Order: sequence, then C-alpha cells, then structure tokens
Amino acid sequence: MDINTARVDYARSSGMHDDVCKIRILIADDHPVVRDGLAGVIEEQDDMIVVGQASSGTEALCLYREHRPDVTLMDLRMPGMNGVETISAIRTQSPAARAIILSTYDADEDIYRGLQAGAKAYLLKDVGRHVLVDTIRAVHAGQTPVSSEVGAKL
Amino acid sequence: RGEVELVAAADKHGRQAAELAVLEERSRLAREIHDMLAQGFTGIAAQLEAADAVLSREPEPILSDTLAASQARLAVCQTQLGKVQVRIGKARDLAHESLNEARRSVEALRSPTLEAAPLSEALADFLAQRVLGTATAGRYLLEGIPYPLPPSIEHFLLRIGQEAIGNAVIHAQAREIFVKLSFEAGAVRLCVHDDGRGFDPSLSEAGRFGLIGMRERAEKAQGTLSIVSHSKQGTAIDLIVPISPQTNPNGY
Amino acid sequence: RGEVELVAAADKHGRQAAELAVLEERSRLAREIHDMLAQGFTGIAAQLEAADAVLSREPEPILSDTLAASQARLAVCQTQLGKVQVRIGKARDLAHESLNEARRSVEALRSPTLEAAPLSEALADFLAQRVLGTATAGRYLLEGIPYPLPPSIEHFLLRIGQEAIGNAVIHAQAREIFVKLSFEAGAVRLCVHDDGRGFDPSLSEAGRFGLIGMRERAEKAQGTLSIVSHSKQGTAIDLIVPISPQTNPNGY
Ligand SMILES: Nc1ncnc2c1ncn2[C@@H]1O[C@H](COP(=O)(O)OP(=O)(O)OP(=O)(O)O)[C@@H](O)[C@H]1O
Ligand SMILES: Nc1ncnc2c1ncn2[C@@H]1O[C@H](COP(=O)(O)OP(=O)(O)OP(=O)(O)O)[C@@H](O)[C@H]1O
Ligand SMILES: [K+]
Ligand SMILES: [Mg+2]
Ligand SMILES: [Mg+2]
Ligand SMILES: [Mg+2]
Repeated sequence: MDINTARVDYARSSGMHDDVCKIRILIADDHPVVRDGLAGVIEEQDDMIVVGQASSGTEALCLYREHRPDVTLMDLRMPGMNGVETISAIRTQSPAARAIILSTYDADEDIYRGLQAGAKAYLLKDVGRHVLVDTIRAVHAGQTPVSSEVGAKL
Repeated sequence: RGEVELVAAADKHGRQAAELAVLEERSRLAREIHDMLAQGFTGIAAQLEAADAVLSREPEPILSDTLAASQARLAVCQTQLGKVQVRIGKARDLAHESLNEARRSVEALRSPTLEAAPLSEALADFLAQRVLGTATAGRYLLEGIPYPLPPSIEHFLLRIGQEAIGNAVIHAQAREIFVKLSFEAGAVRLCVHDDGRGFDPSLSEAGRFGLIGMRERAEKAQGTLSIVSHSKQGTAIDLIVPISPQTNPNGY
Repeated sequence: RGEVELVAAADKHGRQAAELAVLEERSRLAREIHDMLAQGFTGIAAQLEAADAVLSREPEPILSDTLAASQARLAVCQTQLGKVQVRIGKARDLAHESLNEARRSVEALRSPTLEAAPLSEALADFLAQRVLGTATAGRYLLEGIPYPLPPSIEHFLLRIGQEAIGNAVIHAQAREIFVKLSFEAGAVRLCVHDDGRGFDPSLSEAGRFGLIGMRERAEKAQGTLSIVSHSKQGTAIDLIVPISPQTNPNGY
C-alpha cells in the first residue's frame, strides 16, 4: 500500500458520509474572513458540506435558489438587503427553509426580528465550533435551539 | 427679570448642550469602534475556530506498524500543519490590519487641545527657538478651538510653517514674525507674516527647495497657499486647508 | 449692557463648553480604544507569531526511508501540532475576551436619546397605542437627560412598563394613565400611575402572571418595585433601578 492509497483510505474511513447524505450549508456574511473561517470549521466535519458562500443578501438569495441548502447561516448586518430581509425573502419562496442567524451582538434587536422571520436559532459570530456544528445539526434535524435567554426576551 | 437669572438660564442651557454633544459624539464613536474592533475580533475568532477544527480531527488508529502506515499518518499530519498555517496567516493578517486601523482611529481621535496641542505647540516652540538670539521678535496666536486634524494634514501644516518661519528668520531681516494658526468652521488656516525686506516669489532660485516644498505640500493637503511679498514691506504666507465635516467630526 | 448681549455671551460660553466636552470625550475614548487594542490585537498577533514559528520550523531531512525515521518525523509533526494548538487556544481566548470588551463598550456607549430614543419612544408609543379608542387618556413625561442604559435594563424597564400600562388599560377603568420615565443621577425611574378603581396587590390570582413577571424583572434589574393601590383612587407602580457611575458613563 503506498502513501496515496493510505490517504484515500483515511479519508474514506473517517468520512462515513457520501456527499449526498451530508448537511448542505450556505453561508452568507459580508465579512470575508468570518465567512472563510466558518467554512473552514464546516469543512472539517464529515457530515457537512458548504455548498455556497454569499457576501450579500441578494447573492444569498440567488445561491439559495441554485443549491437549495439544508441550512443557511445568515449574517444580520450586510450591505443592501440585510439578514432579516433575506431570511424573509427565502422563506417566502421556500417556507421550509432553515436558517441560523449570525450576529456580532447579543443585544441586537434584529435577532428577534430574524427569529420572527422564521430563523431557527441564533449564534454569536465568535461561537465555539462545537456549539456551531451542534446547532447546525439540531436545526437540520428540525429542532429550534433558541437559547432560553432569547426565548425569554421574545 | 434680573441679569443673573438670565445668565443662569443660558448657562444651564449650555451645560445641557455640552452633555448632549457628548452623547452624540459617544454614539457616533461607538459605531466606529463596533465596526472596527468587533469585526476584527470576529474574523480572527472564526479563523482560529477553523484552525482548531483541523487540529482536533481524531487521527485514525495505527493498525499496523508498517512503514506505509506510518508514512500515511505523517502525510495526514503534514496536511493538517499546512492547513493550520494558512488559517494562522489569515488571522494574523487581520490582527495586524485591525491594529493599524485602530491606531489610525486613535490618532484621528487625539485631541490637540487636551493632549498638549501638538501642532500649535510645535509651531509656537519652533518660532520661539528660531528667533532666540536674533534681532527678530516672534509672536504666536492660536485662534478658535482646535479640533483633531488628520495626522497627514497636521504634518503638512507643521512642515510648511517651519519652512516659512525659517525663511523669515534667515532672509527677511524682519522686526517681527507673526504666526497665526486658526481653527475655523470649514478650514484650518496658517499665516506667517513678517515685516522684513520682501522678495519676488515668482523668481525661483536654482537649488532652493523651501518654497517648492511648501507649494507641493499645500497641494497634497488640498490647501490653498498664497505668498504675497512687497519690497521693504514684508512677506505674508497664508495657507488655508479645507476640513470637511467628515474629517472634522465636530462639524463646527 | 443689554440683555441680548448677555445671553449671547453666555451662549457662546455654552457652545465652547460643549466643544470642550466633546474633545474631552474624544480623548477619553481614544485612550480606551488604545488600551483595549494594545491588549487585544497585539496579544493575538504575538500568539499567532509564536504558532507560526512552530509551524515554520524546517523539518530534518529524511535520512532513510525506514520505519524508525518515519516514526521520528511523525513524532516531531505531532509535537508541532500540539504546540500550535496551545497557541491557538490562547489567541482564541484573547479574541473572545477582547470581543466581549468591545461589545460591552459598544453597549455602554449606545445613546438612547440620539438613536431614536428607543426606550422612551417605545414606552410613549405603547401607551398611545393602548389607550387609543378607549375611554382612558394617556399622558407621558420624559424627565432628565437620557443616558445610555445597559440593554438588559432597558429591556426590563420596557417590559415592566408595558405590563403596567396594559394592566391599567384593561383593569383600572381609569380616566387617565400617567407614565413618567426619569433619568436621575444614580437611578432610572419608571412610574405608571392611574386614577382607576384600584385593587389589592397582596392578593395573587392564579393563572395571572403580569404582576409576578414585573416583580421578577425588577429583581433581575436589581431595582425596587413598589405597587401602591387604593380602592377607587387608583394604582401607582413605581420602579427605581440604580445605575452605577460605571454603568452610566456620563456620571451625572
Ligand atoms: N520671508 C522671506 N523674506 C525674504 N525673502 C525670502 C523669504 N522667504 C523666501 N525668501 C527668498 O526666497 C528664496 C527661496 O526660498 P526657499 O525657501 O525656496 O530657499 P532657501 O530658504 O534659500 O533654501 P532652502 O532650500 O534651504 O529652503 C530665498 O533664498 C530668499 O531669497
Ligand atoms: N392598574 C390596575 N388597576 C386595577 N386592577 C389591576 C391593575 N393592575 C392589576 N390589577 C389587578 O391585578 C390582577 C393581576 O394582574 P396581572 O397583571 O398579574 O394579571 P392579568 O393582567 O389579569 O393577566 P396577565 O397574566 O395577562 O397579565 C388583575 O387581574 C387585576 O385584577
Ligand atoms: K466536510
Ligand atoms: Mg456583516
Ligand atoms: Mg527656505
Ligand atoms: Mg396583566
């Protein structure tokens, strides 16, 4: 067995998921370094795949139509169409769409508007990767893991 | 209604205006800080989570003690190192960029009046030192309430002022050099006037770069430089640099 | 000296005070930002440099393609991964801490007066909407100069006010509901008074959570809630939430 074969085996054995079974994720954030970092975390998960990255609400809407992702990570503050508007637009077309809000600020009023617009959860942008991927899996499984604190505020 | 009462009422109004101005300033700056610092830190945090995700991948158990198995594991390990290095590079670049951006904003926020008024003080000091021991007197006036200037403009103003003062001391044989720095609503203004022998500013002398440098710097600062000189009456150098409301966040 | 002149002089003084206050505020913020950064981005950059130094170590050339050599190389590689992970952890902790600090300062700096006065406006709007079309009149008063409140406290105040207003509209049969929000030196105060039929606040009704929620939220905001009600005279709900000078950055 040469090195290349061994690497293929490694990849196969650790990645028990075919691409078709993976959670397909769209990331929308106008901050390229944040977007790229989130994609990096997701890439390392065997059960997830990033199907698109958008830097604006309009682009997110296009990529949503094109790829029909299972879960969309949605930044609230983007130039042009903001996160809340984008979630509304996506859910008008696809009522079953599942979105997770990304926010820099916990006290952002738009978090509540985003949840009212149909987002299933919200995450702070510097969330630990375990919480990030657990939330993605939970939302994909149909849960709405809104933190109790936000639930109380709503 | 007595005078005292009137003043007290106006004073109270002034104090409230001051408090409101502080609130306004505070909220504007808060947004700036948000955009800059917080965005920087979120980007760094995201990259570091990604790096950690790479590092935390469980390695396959080594099934056999063969060379091929060991080499395969090594290859995986080296791939991880490569990926992590890229992430670290991105996070580090962002840290440096954010730091520079933040430094620039700190500099822009620096208050000349309160932090030893560097430009005004530097000009006054320069004048005092240059006329010391000469037959020329120096007079300096600061007009208006200084507001923070972009560091580059502050720098141009200082250099132009130094050259003009230097020229007046060396060439003018003046009794007095009068320097005035004025902070006006839409512009900052620097005047260096002397009552010396005057010269013809339109004649450029080879190997003399003082006036040329002044004109170049005035242009770079998007300012207007006028040099008016009359024989035996003296020289007046006036520089006006417009400060836009964005650049002058006080807006007055 | 005429009155007009006197006012003008005092006004000018007021404007200068406002300008100075802005300058002072600006320089305070500059120092704050500077300190935050110095500890944040600089520390992160240093950790990342250290991580990069580990990753950039040239590996020993492979002397022979033996199992022992490969295993030795793997061991080095894994040591590198371990060291880098520690650095990344430190940088990440620092990024989170700094981001939280930036968040806190943004929150503290948020100015309710100027950013559409959300709390005061929300309370006034809520009152206006709830009394609309009822036999009850609403009167709203904002007292003092609003200063930024921590969002959680702002939130509690709004929810308590809404419940109290809602109760007065639904239960009191009042002629007037008077709502007053006061920004005082060490506290923010919310009063909801009605001249309606009154009730006995000590009797808790099963399945009613409005008053319970008000009490809970007042406690969470570390405030004092008093409910005074007299039959046929009305109900007065008073909430005082102390605001510490740190929390109220204006300190007045
Ligand atoms: N205030 C002044 N009064 C009289 N003459 C002046 C004055 N300023 C400039 N001049 C004349 O204009 C000339 C050009 O000035 P400029 O500053 O360009 O050169 P400089 O001072 O001679 O040399 P340097 O290049 O070191 O500045 C001077 O040599 C001097 O003759
Ligand atoms: N301003 C008021 N004037 C007269 N009665 C009042 C007033 N506020 C409260 N009450 C009485 O106190 C009771 C308890 O109030 P509370 O807010 O806890 O419950 P509620 O308003 O009836 O229901 P909810 O849980 O929807 O708020 C009310 O049912 C009412 O009888
Ligand atoms: K993946
Ligand atoms: Mg954004
Ligand atoms: Mg010269
Ligand atoms: Mg109620």
